[in-house]
Amino acid sequence: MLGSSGMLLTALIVLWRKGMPAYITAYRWQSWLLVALTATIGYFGGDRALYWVAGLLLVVKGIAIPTLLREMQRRLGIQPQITPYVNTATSLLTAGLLALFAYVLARPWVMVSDLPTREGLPLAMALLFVSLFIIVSRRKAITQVIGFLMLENAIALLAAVGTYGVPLLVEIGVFLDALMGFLVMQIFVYHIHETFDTIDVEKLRRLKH
Amino acid sequence: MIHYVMIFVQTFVAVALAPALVGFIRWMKARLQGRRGAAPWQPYLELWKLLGKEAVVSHTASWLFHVSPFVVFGTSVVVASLVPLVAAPADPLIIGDLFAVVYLLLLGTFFLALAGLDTGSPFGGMGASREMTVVALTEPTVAMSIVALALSAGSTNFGQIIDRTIAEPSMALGPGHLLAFAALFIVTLAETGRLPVDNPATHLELTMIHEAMVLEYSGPYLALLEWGAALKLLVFLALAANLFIPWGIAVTLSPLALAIGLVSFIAKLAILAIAVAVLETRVAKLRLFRVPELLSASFVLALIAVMSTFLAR
Amino acid sequence: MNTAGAALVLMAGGYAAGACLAVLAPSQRAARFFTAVGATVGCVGGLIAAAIVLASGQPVEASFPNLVAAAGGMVIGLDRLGALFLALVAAVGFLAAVYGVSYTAEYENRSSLRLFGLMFNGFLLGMSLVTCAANIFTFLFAWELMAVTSYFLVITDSEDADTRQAGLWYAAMTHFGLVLLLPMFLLMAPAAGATTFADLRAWTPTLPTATRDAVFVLAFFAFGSKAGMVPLHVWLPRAHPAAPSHVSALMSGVMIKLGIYGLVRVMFDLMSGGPAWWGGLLLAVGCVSALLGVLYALMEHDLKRLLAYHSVENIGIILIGLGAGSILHGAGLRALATIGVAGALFHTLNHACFKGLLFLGAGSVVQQTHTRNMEEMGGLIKTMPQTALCFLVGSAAIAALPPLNGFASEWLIFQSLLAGPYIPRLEIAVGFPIAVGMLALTSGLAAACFVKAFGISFLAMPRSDHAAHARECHWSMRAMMMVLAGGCVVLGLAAPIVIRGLSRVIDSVPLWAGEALPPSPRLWLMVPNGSAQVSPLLMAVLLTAIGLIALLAIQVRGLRIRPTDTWGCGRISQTPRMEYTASAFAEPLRRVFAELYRPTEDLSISVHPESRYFIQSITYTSHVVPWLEKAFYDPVTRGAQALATQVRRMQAGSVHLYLLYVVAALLVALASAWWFR
Amino acid sequence: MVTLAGVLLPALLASCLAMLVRPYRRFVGWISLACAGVSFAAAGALCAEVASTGLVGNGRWNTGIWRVDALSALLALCIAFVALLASALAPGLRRQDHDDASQTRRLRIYMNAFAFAMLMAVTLQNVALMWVAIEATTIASALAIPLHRTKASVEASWKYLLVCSVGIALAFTGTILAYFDFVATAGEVSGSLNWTVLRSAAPSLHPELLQLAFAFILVGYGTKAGLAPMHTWLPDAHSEAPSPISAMMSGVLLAVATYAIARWKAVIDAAVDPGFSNALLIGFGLVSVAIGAFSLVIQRHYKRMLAYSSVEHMGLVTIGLALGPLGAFAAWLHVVNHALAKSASFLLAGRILHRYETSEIRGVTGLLRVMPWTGALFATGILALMGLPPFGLFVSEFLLVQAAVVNRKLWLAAIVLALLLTAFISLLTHLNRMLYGNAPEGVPVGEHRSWPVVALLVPVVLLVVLGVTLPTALSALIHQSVANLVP
Repeated sequence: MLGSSGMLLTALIVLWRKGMPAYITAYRWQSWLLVALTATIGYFGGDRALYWVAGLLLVVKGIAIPTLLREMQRRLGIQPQITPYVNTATSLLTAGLLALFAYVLARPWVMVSDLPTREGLPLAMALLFVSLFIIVSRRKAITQVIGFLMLENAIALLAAVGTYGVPLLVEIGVFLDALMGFLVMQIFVYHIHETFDTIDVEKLRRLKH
Repeated sequence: MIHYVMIFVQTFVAVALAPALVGFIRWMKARLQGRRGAAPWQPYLELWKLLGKEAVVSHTASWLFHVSPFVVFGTSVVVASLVPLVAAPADPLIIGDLFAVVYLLLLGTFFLALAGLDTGSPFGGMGASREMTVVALTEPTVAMSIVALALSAGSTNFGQIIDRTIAEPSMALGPGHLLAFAALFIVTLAETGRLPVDNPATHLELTMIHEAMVLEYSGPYLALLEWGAALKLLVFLALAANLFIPWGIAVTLSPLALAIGLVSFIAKLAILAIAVAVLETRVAKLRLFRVPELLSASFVLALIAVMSTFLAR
Repeated sequence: MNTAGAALVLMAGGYAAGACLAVLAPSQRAARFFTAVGATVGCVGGLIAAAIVLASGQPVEASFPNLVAAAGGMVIGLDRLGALFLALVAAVGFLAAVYGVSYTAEYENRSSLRLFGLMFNGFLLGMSLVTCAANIFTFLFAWELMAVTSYFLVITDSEDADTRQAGLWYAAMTHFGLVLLLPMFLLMAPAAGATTFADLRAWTPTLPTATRDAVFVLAFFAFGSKAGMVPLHVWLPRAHPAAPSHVSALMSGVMIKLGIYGLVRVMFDLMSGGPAWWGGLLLAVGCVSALLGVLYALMEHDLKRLLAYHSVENIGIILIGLGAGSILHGAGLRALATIGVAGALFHTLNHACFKGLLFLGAGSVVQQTHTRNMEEMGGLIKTMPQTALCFLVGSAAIAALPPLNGFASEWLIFQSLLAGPYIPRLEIAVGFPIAVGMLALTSGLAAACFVKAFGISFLAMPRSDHAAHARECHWSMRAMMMVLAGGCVVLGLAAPIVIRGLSRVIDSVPLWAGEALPPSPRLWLMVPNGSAQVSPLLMAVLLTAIGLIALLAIQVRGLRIRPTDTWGCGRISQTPRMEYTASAFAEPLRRVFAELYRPTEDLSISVHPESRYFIQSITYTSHVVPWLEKAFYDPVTRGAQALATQVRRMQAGSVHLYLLYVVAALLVALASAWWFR
Repeated sequence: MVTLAGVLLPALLASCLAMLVRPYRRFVGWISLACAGVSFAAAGALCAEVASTGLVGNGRWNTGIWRVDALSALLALCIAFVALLASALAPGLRRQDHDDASQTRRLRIYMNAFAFAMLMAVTLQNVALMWVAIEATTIASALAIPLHRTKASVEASWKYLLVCSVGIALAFTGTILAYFDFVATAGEVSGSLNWTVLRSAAPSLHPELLQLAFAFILVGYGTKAGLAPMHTWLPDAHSEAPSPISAMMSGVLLAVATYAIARWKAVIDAAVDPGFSNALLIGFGLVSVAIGAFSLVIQRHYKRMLAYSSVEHMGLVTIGLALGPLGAFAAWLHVVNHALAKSASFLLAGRILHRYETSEIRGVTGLLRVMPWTGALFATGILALMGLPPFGLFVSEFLLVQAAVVNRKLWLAAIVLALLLTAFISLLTHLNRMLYGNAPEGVPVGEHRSWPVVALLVPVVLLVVLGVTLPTALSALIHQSVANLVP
């Protein structure tokens, strides 16, 4: 419960702050929270598999990806500030609305489930929507990547609090995919930087109609 | 069998009478205009003279130019043989009905117009174009008056129409009948190239229609064409006369009836001829592009005729 | 496997062989011959099959359930009605194929005759299959096969941009037809499994009225678009001139008739007739098509476009006959109804005959003069006498002049229209006299139009060097034209016999069963109630007799002929520029119907600089505005364009926008899930 | 099981081989071609096996990882075929196509990986793993797009990657939700993510929750299937990718995503009144057909034209899925036909692009004169895509309309037909522009009968066969798969 709200908070931070490092920090915190959450759920739920999952999360999302992000940022160098489509105040407001929507949407599930963690569901949903919002509203490629990573976190959170985690096999597959996806995205961010020497995705408008 | 003999005879009579009819109209007009005028049998002399002359034919003309006069004459004669003139036998299998008449005449006009174009003279083309325009625009009127007649008689066969009209005199005086008659009369003037549509007495006017087409013809060909035209006029007048005022026509083949039929036929023709002559002296020729208005007027007449017969049923 | 079946197999085999051989032909020249060989064999097969069925009345039936089983399999069933049209396809197909051998010679260096051969045989196969199809899928398959192949035939001369445009119009209209046909047929089907015509026939009576009406309207417009009735006629005046002439002959002579076939099949056979307004619609649209068709034809100086517009006119006349027939039938006047339908079917045959003839004739002329513009022809009657004679016969026939075939069929249609007054319901009955008037006007105008067509292009002096150097076309082409010309005459003189045959065909349709015409005397066409009769044969005999008599009479006094120049107000020499032109010929009628044509005129006179009394040049141009087409088609195309531009905006190139679409779609889906519970 | 391995492994092997051998050698290409052949043959065998036994898989019917029923086999066959065609026509086989080796190598790696991922996606029975496989297809194909690193290709690949990843993530959310529902009611069960288990358990699940889940899944996989308005990545990716890749993407990838939707639909329908899923499918389908058709009207690039026509056809398939058994039959038949026609067209478009060096329709004139064979085949492909006989798509579209009419959805039939008419006219217009006229200067005229042409003749011939005969074996297979989906 606390953990999931914390994760939502980190997402809001991203909306609030502007600098790239802040984003990355926020993401790292979010991932660690996720790890902690999974572990605790594993502890209370007495599900050994979740420890493994938590470990994987720690390795992949808590350590590997943030490091890579830092690396990426270092290589791209200092990017000019790009004001997003929606300014901070409105973004936060929208986020609030999305959270509200998430609550409305998730009510029936809360009814359905009898797990102690079910209160986390709406928050996970909210996180999902907020990260979608981040992807849509932020203009830098790298920011979009972070948004996407948060989206994945949100799904992982959903899985954790909703179902005490999906089967291990699936988790592994998902992790691999996540990692691969991230790596590919990273490559493409480099591509964009090389070919367009900017990472402002709005410059990518030659393909139309 | 006797029927066919009779038809043959009356056709012969018609062919013989036709020039006289034209001559009579000319004579009448002259009189009305205060001239002495040529004798009514003048056309016979002209035809005889023409038949004797050599035909002058243009280099550019093709075989069609030579064929057309025969087609025109032939159609007129065939039509004459279809139309009841002196006698209207009821039962036999006649060769054609009213539609056949209309389309046979169209056939004649078709070839005449082609002949007009054949020599490549601008006059011929002019005449052909105008003639076809007028004919095309008269078709619906003719068809409509046919409908009007067929409505009352329930048939397009002359015999039945005439029988029916004789049987019910009241019908002949009905509005439908009279209007149809008027319409058909206008059509007659248009089809046979009389005033106010065309002036049969002129050559080399830019307003002419029929004469422009036959301008290149001479000699025997011209004779055939003239004769055919005269026959056409006679047939139309006969139609107007016998279909709308059938009394006097012979329904049986007794000599007396035939005699009466002949006399009454000539009388009717004379009356109509006088009417035409009077009209031609009274009215001036219409501008070519006013003609469609006249024809549409006649069409409206026919339409009203049909409708009134409808509602009168 | 009976004889007729074998003949059908021969037909299909012939076409298939022709297609394959043409594709594999070693040279273009060989391709030309292979095309014709396959086509002729196929046509012979088709003729045999049709003849057997027409004679015996025993339908040929075969089904191949394993071909495309999911869609109901292929089912073949050839009854008398179908056989009539199959005979049409095969006969005209045969002549066109033979004609094509030497006609396509000039295409050898321009376009691939291998492709042409493939498409030509495919076209014939498609048309023949349409008449044999006995379930929905087979019919549509054949129908589309016909459409696709004919599209490629139309754009044979594909280097010309106008031709491609014409092909596009054609394809669009014909596909529009299919779009209507598909639901039309499926509405009649009782279940997904039962799609044979027999099932449909059994099921349609149980349909609710609304559905029946829907089916009729769909069928009317679908088949109408193929038949080329106003306002769906736009493709004819474009496609027919563009196509090679023997293809135009096939399309105009046969293919558009298959639209009539479909209409008859669905309306009278499958749906077994309907309320009076169905016939009324046919009658009204028929009248409009006939009149507009001929009126637009009058303004055309492109010989083949003129003929194309006349196809519209004749389709109109056929529709009038069908409409009158169905109304009268509904009113219980079954004998008279049969007259109307017989007239319509007879006119279908006749039109195939003389329109095929005219297109072949036009083809020979175009091949010789290398132009379709009548203003540049003239004098051809001297250089191509036989072609001219054939064309003249065709012109007279299409102008419904006795004693040729056009007259006979129009006479029958007139008679059925004259039966209008017997209809008890006045509001329907009044329509008939008006139809009579319009039909009469149509035939009058048609006569005028063909005086123009024949007179300007064949008579007087050549109007261009091409025309002056024209030579008579190849004998094979002439022979085919002769055959068709003979057909026009024979069909006209033997009309009573033909009608007797047609009445058997009509009798084979359940709706009209037991309504065969009473046997009339051999030489006469008669209305059953004996109210009118006509005998084309006797007319012809009389006409010739009198003509000969007159000739003899003149010969008695000796007919001497002196050739001179044309007399022209003392002009020294006569030049073609003094001849009456086609536009001048049509001028009076253009004035009369100015309301319809909305002609745009442009007269520019340049005078001599010294004195304005000396004219240097006068150029006069006039165009007829097809406002009808504009009114119907411009809004549609403009609307589509506008929509398209709107849709293009969606793909703006911004990835954020795209993601926004995804999110929006998600929200919509969620909302719908919400709303659905 | 062996045959299944025969289907899956070769692609994997080929991919690894291409990865190991550097720089690229031509034998790699030939070996991967052979592998594709093997896997195609195996897929055929698989179809036969399924047709006879009804089911192929490991473990018990609902616990194993792999489970191949008629539908999977059908799609596997399509995928294998298109992959075979693609690898036969991809660069790297002949001496004369001298692209640089590294590009060819990368292409070969990604292509085979792509094929492998798709084959996995249709043969796995665990919905989550299926998701993993489909995500893998995104990665593999996205990597393959910017082979020649032009701005356009990079842009296209970025858009493709981002949009599809987001979409697919949504699909996973839906999966999780459904699983959550399942766990909440039935508790932890082995193989509980197998769609067979889900479907059998579905009636006891909560409809509201499943509806929401389906909303996520439809939008998610719909993004991958190119349903409007999530289709936006499709024209970019398809037009920029190397032709073999676009052929595979347009021919089968979209179908694989549709497959996922169909599987889930079967689950949802067991719990919720089918009206719900049908309504959603018809909605998205109609929008796709409409947008596809109208995007064709004013179109400047022929590869984008083909891409939009894919959107349109996927819309048709989606609509078909919502129209009961007959509709489903039509839909899967349409998938098969479309796979053939579209892959062939894309590969031909690749040849045209190679010759004319422009992707603009305006730039391509006199195609029939410049490349008679390619031009003729291309025209045939487009005609097939227009749904004209004697090609297969005519049959499937006929059946589709029939399904709509049988389901008393006349309005649907009317709209679809009108849109098809629009698409027909615009496609024909563009085709006319390309085929005729004079060749632009600088473009060499003439083409010899090379074996790629022969290879491309195969799908065209198959299309005609499907259109004229529709072999009973195939229709039986499709009937079976429809029966599996619609219990």
